[in-house]
Amino acid sequence: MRQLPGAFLVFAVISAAVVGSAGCATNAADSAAEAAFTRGTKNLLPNELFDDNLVTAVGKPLEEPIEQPIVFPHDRHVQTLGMECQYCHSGARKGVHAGVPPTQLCMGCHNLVPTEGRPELDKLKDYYAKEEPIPWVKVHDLPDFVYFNHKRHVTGGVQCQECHGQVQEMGVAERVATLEMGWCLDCHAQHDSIDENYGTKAELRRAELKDCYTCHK
Amino acid sequence: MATMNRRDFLRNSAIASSATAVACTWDPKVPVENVLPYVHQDDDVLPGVAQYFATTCTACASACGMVVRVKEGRAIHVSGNPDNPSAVGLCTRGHMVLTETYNPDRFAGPLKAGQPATWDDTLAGLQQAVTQARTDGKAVAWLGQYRTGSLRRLLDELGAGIGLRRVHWDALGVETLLAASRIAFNKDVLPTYDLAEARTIVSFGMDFLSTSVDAMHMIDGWSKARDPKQGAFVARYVAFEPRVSVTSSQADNFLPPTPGTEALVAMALARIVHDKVKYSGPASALVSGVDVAAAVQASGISQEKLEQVAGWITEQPSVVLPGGHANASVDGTALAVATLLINEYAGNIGRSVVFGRELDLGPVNSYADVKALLEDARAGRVGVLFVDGVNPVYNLPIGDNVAEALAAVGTVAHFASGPNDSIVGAAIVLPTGGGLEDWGDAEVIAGLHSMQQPTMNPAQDTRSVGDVLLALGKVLVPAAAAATEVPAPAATEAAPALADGASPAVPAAAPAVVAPTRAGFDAADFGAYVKARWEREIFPLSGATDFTRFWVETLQRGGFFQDATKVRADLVLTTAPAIAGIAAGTEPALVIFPSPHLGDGRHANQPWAQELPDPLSTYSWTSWVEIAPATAKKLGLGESDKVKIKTDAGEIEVGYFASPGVPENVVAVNLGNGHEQMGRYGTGRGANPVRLLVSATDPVSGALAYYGTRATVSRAAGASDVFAAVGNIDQDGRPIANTVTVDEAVAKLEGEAGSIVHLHSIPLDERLVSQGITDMYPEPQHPTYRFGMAIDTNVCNGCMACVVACNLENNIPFIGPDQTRKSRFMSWIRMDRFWEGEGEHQDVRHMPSLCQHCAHAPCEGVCPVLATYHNLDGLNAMIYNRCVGTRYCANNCPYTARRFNFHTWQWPESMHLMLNPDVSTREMGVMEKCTFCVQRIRAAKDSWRDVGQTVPDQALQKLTACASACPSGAITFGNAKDAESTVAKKWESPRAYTLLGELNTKPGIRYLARARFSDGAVSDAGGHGSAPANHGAAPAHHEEG
Amino acid sequence: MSVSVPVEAAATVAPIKAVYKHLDCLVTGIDGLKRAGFRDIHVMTPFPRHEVEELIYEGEPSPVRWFTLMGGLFGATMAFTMTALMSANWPMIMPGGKPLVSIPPFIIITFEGTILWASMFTFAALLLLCRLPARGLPKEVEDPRFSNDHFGIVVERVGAHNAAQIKSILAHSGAIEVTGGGEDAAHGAHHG
Amino acid sequence: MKGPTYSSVNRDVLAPLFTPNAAYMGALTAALAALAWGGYCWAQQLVHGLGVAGYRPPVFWGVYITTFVFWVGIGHAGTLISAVLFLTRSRWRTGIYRAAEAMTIFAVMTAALFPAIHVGRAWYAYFLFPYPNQRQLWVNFKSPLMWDVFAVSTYFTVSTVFFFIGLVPDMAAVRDSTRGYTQKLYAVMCLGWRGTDRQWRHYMAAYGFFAALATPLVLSVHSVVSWDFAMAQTPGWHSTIFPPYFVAGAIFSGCAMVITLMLPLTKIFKLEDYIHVWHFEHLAKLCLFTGGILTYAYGTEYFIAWYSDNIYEWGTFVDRVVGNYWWVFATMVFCNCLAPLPWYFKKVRTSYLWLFVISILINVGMWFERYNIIASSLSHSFDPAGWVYYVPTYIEWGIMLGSFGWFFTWFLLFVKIMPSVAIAEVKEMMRPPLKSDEEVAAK
Repeated sequence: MRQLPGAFLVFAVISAAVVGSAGCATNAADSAAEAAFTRGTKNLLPNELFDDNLVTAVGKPLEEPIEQPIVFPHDRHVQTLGMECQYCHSGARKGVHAGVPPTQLCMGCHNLVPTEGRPELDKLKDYYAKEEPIPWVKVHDLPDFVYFNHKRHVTGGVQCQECHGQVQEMGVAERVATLEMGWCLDCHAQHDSIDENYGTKAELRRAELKDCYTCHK
Repeated sequence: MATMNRRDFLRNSAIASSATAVACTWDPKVPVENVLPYVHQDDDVLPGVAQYFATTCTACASACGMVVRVKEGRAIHVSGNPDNPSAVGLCTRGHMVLTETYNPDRFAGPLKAGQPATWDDTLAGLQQAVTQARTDGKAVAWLGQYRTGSLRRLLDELGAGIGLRRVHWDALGVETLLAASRIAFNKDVLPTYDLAEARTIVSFGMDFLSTSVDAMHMIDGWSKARDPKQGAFVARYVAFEPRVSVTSSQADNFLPPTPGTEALVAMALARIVHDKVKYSGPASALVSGVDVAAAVQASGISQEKLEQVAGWITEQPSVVLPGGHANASVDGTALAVATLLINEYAGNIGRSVVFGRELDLGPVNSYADVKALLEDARAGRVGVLFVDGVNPVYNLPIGDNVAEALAAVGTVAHFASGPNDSIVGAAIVLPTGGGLEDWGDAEVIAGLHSMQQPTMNPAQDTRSVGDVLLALGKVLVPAAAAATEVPAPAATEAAPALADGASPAVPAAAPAVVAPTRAGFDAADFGAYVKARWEREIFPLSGATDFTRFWVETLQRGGFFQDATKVRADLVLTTAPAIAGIAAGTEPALVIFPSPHLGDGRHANQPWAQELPDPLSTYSWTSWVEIAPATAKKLGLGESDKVKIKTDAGEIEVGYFASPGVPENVVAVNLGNGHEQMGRYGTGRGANPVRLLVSATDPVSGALAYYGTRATVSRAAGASDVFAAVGNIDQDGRPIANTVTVDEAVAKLEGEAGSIVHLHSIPLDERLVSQGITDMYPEPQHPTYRFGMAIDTNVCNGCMACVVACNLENNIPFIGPDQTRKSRFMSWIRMDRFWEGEGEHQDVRHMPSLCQHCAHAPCEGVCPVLATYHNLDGLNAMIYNRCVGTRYCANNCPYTARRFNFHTWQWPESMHLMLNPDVSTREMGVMEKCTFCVQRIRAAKDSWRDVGQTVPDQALQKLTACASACPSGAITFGNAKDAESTVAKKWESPRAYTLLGELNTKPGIRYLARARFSDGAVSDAGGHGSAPANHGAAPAHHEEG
Repeated sequence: MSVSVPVEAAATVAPIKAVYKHLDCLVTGIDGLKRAGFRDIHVMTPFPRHEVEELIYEGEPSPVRWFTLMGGLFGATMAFTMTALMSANWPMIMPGGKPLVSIPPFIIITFEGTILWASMFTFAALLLLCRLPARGLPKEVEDPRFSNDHFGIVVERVGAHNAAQIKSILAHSGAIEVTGGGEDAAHGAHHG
Repeated sequence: MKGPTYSSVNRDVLAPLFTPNAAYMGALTAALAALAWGGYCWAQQLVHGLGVAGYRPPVFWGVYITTFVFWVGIGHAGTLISAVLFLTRSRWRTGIYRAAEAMTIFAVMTAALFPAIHVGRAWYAYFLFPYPNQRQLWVNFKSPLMWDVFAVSTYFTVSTVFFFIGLVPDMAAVRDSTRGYTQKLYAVMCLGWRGTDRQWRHYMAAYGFFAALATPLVLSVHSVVSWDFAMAQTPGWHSTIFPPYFVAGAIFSGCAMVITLMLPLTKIFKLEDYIHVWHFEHLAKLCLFTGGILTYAYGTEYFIAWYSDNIYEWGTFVDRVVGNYWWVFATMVFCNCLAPLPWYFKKVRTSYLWLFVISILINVGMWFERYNIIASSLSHSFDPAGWVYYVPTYIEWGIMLGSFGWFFTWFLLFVKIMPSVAIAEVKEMMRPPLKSDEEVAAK
């Protein structure tokens, strides 16, 4: 008599399953006309549920090296040829984006460089001949809600390497920093250039740099 | 930028769209985002940095100056061109040029009978059809909008070459005004009205703050005339028109004559003015026969009132305006002539009614001409018909059987960028690039040569009208024929071919047309044609020596603008046109009024034009009828009831708005909706009021009478689809939109201390004040900037240009009619409309209500996650991706300025390209609100930091999208911490007040109260039972200096 | 709390268990044992009786209160420190011009922290002091009647030489059943 | 022997456990069905966004917050009965406190769902907790919602532990009357409770402290909930009277809910020997008292709104009576102010039927009170341009129904798994069996 009947438990489990499955079934609550304006696309198992917030409390692991359409050797261009970063990434000092050079700029030199035994150069010339942009894969991809201005950092005296690592020693560029908010804040809270550039107003500048609107758009 | 091809455009788009991926969230597990470089990068292109192009707006015939902001090859914003004297800001319809470009229903290429075709085939077919028509002796006709500048010239040339029968017609056209100008001055151009000069503005219906031609220019004058600071006076505005329109809602005295008696009233007024000033000029005899008593009797406007108005007209500099509703009756021209007479008697001609900046809209034909053309078409006498940007099926009365007439034409070719009601059957579509992609120019206002340049590469396979005409001309116009000098006056050349009865009474003035040359057709494309014409005709006017330099400067400034002097024209009038009076009847007279956003209906497929609430009814996405509240009561109408309007021509069923500004003998329906075929946003919404017209015309000008058809109103079955964006008709006695009397405003000039706004304020404890304590907590410190805004409600007429500019700048989604009906507007600016008065003193108060950026913001304290906070620059910041969506902030905002994303709103695929990459798009569940365009602030600070300076006032005044769009300059932005800034000075204006100041939220926006004449002013702004001792004794705010 | 009574180092027998039906008999039994110096006892009741507590602990209050106090103090300190430090961690202009560390709202958090931690400490004290989950109890205390309608006494660590005396005290106090205490007493149940 | 004995207490109280009959299964099925529908509606909302609810800006809060406050309020009576009446040594508490306390726990569990349901991005609801993160971000301790987070979670934790402590001796009793794995299960749950002198000694001390801690807690929780409104400056919310008014209302609705729940429970499980009409009478009196406070508070609100001469405040209060929400106001006044008045008559408050009917009316009325505060204030705020009429959609009603399903599922499971009357405390109240009594009786 004093036993939980098995049927009772089974019933409870089944009912719970019904709750769950009924909840997963979707049925557009909006009229079809409304759906043109409202978009019901929230996946019930969104990545947001496993968003970086909790994970990155201990630091998100950096992803594996990225495969680029052309294996571009940064080290050779910088170390062997002695090129400056901003020869190609010329927007870094002038604008928001550092920019990837137009193929035309590559061809400025590579017109003269023989392609024999250099399959990557063939690809480059191929893209140029076809008038197609080279589909570089973003290595440093900030979220769309972040405003990052290269100009302010570069003209303020932040070295490229502080964020991008020793690119001059890399072949294909790799990401070395997490690019997380906390990582950004480390410098925004204290960076030598703040004192150097702002002197007596450094304290104010530090406060400004911690203003959410400095980076969030 | 002209050298970029279509592929470049797509490439650019790809860069930008990757930066604009739609979500607030970042999923680190999706790493593959490409960064696509240019293959060839122009020197002036820097990804991430905006470019600006000065060009010309093509949304209506006014051709105002416009600046287009382009980022990564995509036009993303438009605003007024400050270098172009034609306008200060840009109206709502002007902003639709942008959505038109990215409209998902835009034609991707030429169509024939709905099937895609190639340009080569299409043009070859057209050339053949034209040749065939001419061989068969049929007309090659052109039915199109008003065209000026190079296109007008090209049409002249082509017309001369192939015998084109042209009819230039605009549904909101100026036929009556032009007819009056021809009769009165023997001039084929329109005078301009300089409102800034006037201290009394009397309008017989002109929609000069909204839809009339040159409205932007007149708004500028209006705002000067209304600003007490400008000349220590406020101009009085008297409106004689059948209903309160967006414009006449600003009237100090609203005097609706009995429908059909407007011209009588005008003549009576002319007579009184004539007598008052003891006019003795040659035009004196014209009013000798006017019976004032009869006019008083017929119109229901008392003689005393007329005398009073005449007094205002004569005692001070004044201006009397014709146009709009009242003018669109069978007496349109008579009324327009009468207003010119008043102006003459009052001495306004040459002072406030002037030539020298006259309006020349190119060849202007009347509705009667259109009818005649259609008559010929129906009779099979038209072989080819080009339709250029007009929609005759929609805009012409049903009795005209337009569709049938079009079907009888051998080949109909439409120049259009998107679908409209007239593109039916086997019609050919020649898709145009619209205002942002095509070359062109315009010279609507004399001396203002406005340049239209491509701001981006064509997103679709389109060609400009000019390019098509050039292509046709190259083949069709024989070199020898065109090479001979053909002095073909454009406006009249079609006239001999017209059926009898069209425009008989209009004496045709011979326009000065430079003879065409064959060389025009040799131009490589229309851009080259334009450039060649400028070099030939406009460059010599500049007095410059280097054309290349002149050309570059022209492109930079958006045109070449000559100075002008006011020119007086003498009245040549001998007899005034007869006044017929509209059909008598006991039923109310129907008024069809243009929507300020949809215009004549051409913008109906622009989602923003649909979604912007009407400034008066605050309805959107549909049509409605405005009836008097008494009529609604009489019919026993419930809030969601439908109304049936029936005339001899037809009937429609729409929702209603019980407008206090509509007399019982008038019903008014908005034009613009009720399309049968207008793309996804425009089709099947509301009803087409033109269907109610019996195609009556003004016999003098041949204009269609939009006003005067007798209509019966009854209750219809079913629920209406109207929804008011503003919850209450008035402000329920609350001091939200406040007024001061003109006497007070003029007596206390700007800069003098003390407020003249009567507000309830709680007196502070003297003991605390003496210790310097006025607040429990101190005002936050703003070390560098305190961004603030001043909004002068005195010149705000609720046109909503600020709203749409904000929407486009800040990626605010449109939400569609269903969500609109749930009040879920996303626009950060809500245009409050409080209808405080009735009868003669309507007192409609418009007030843009947006985030007030309070220093003591109620929203900030209650956010549990600090997603909103006050920043060092005085901005009330909102960080979207921190927001959980508790909505507490929105509940606690006394200004209800916060908007919530109830869904992840959707832009159609092509409209993604319109999004501003500097602003996040927001996903469902996130709160948002006005940021004072923080992205623009950020960019300005960034630029000025490069030179080590703070942003100067000059760069801030019009920084925000709303401020830069406002045509009347009502919105001023700036750094209020800088005492020398414009905004700081406006903050100290005697008319300044903070909204709900007694809550001590210390807003970053101050409103400048409206000045009203004391004969119509509400005695107490607040209507609050507070002790009079508090009134005016202390301002409601105790902020820092 | 069981008080350790000096018991001769002699061999102990199994604990003695007495079952009562009447409360007054139980009290008599406890009193008898106490007078005889046998204080290593467990008294089982289905519900709390103050008589029993009074007899055994002579009014000495339970030390739970110190735990509660400590918990409260800990909670208050922790909650206030937490709120203050977390607020000060990112200085920003606070809404309405209130100070960064603003006492009135923080008092609410502090109050909740106080209650929370005082409760948690009290609960911990309960488990700790009652030695729950149960440890160190003789098997004899396990009797379903004790949670129903009977009372019981279990005398632990009974020296073989005392068993008879204890059983006698219990039996005479009115126990309905006395068991345990070794072989010699195996059948000493006294029914009364 | 007359009246219940110790063993009959065990027998009667434990009798309903474990063996479900058809009626019980039917009730559970109904509760689970309601829960399933609520889950479905919530899933709709998660997928499509909050737009599926009837929100009509500026009414940004509606049925969810109303129901949240309703459930938090329901919870209060349980704590009041178990803690406050324990401290005041009210004898009538013993029979009903267990079920009332269970009601508290489940009501708070139900209420705690609603913040997650109502936020726009439920998947980020964990932002509301101050957890260490790489972003160096913390929460805003000045926000009333943050106080809510702390108050409700503290309340839930403390109530649950309090409930559990009370259950320990009784679960030992269940253990002692079962066999097999059930017995083992309860042996674990009761932590090996044996009712020794040492255990009872610390138990009683701890229990007393819990009661003493829960009492201010219960007052604070609903005060904090009331501050969600009172701290805002929306007219109709911004009022210092809210904390006492809300606490009184919470006890009012909670006591009514106890009556609503316990009456059928008593009848169905034949617990009349332990839960008398006398208990219900006391509850009814408590309702009358708190209902009186509530009525007074309503009056005060109106008086202050009028006396303050604040047009916004007064406008909102007038709108409540004559505006779109007049029917909500009328329901509220009828159910909360008028409906309980018949309880002044002993005949009514001792009638099971009338007790039940009026208690349900009070529950309805108290839900509408919160709805009245939230919806009517927001829909008639400062700026007349933002005056709207908010009507909930089926999604909101569905989720509200689901909340009842959730609550009753737990409650029904509770009555089958745990003794719904406190065995030990009922026995405590009984005269203990004494030999001397029997001897006297024998004479």
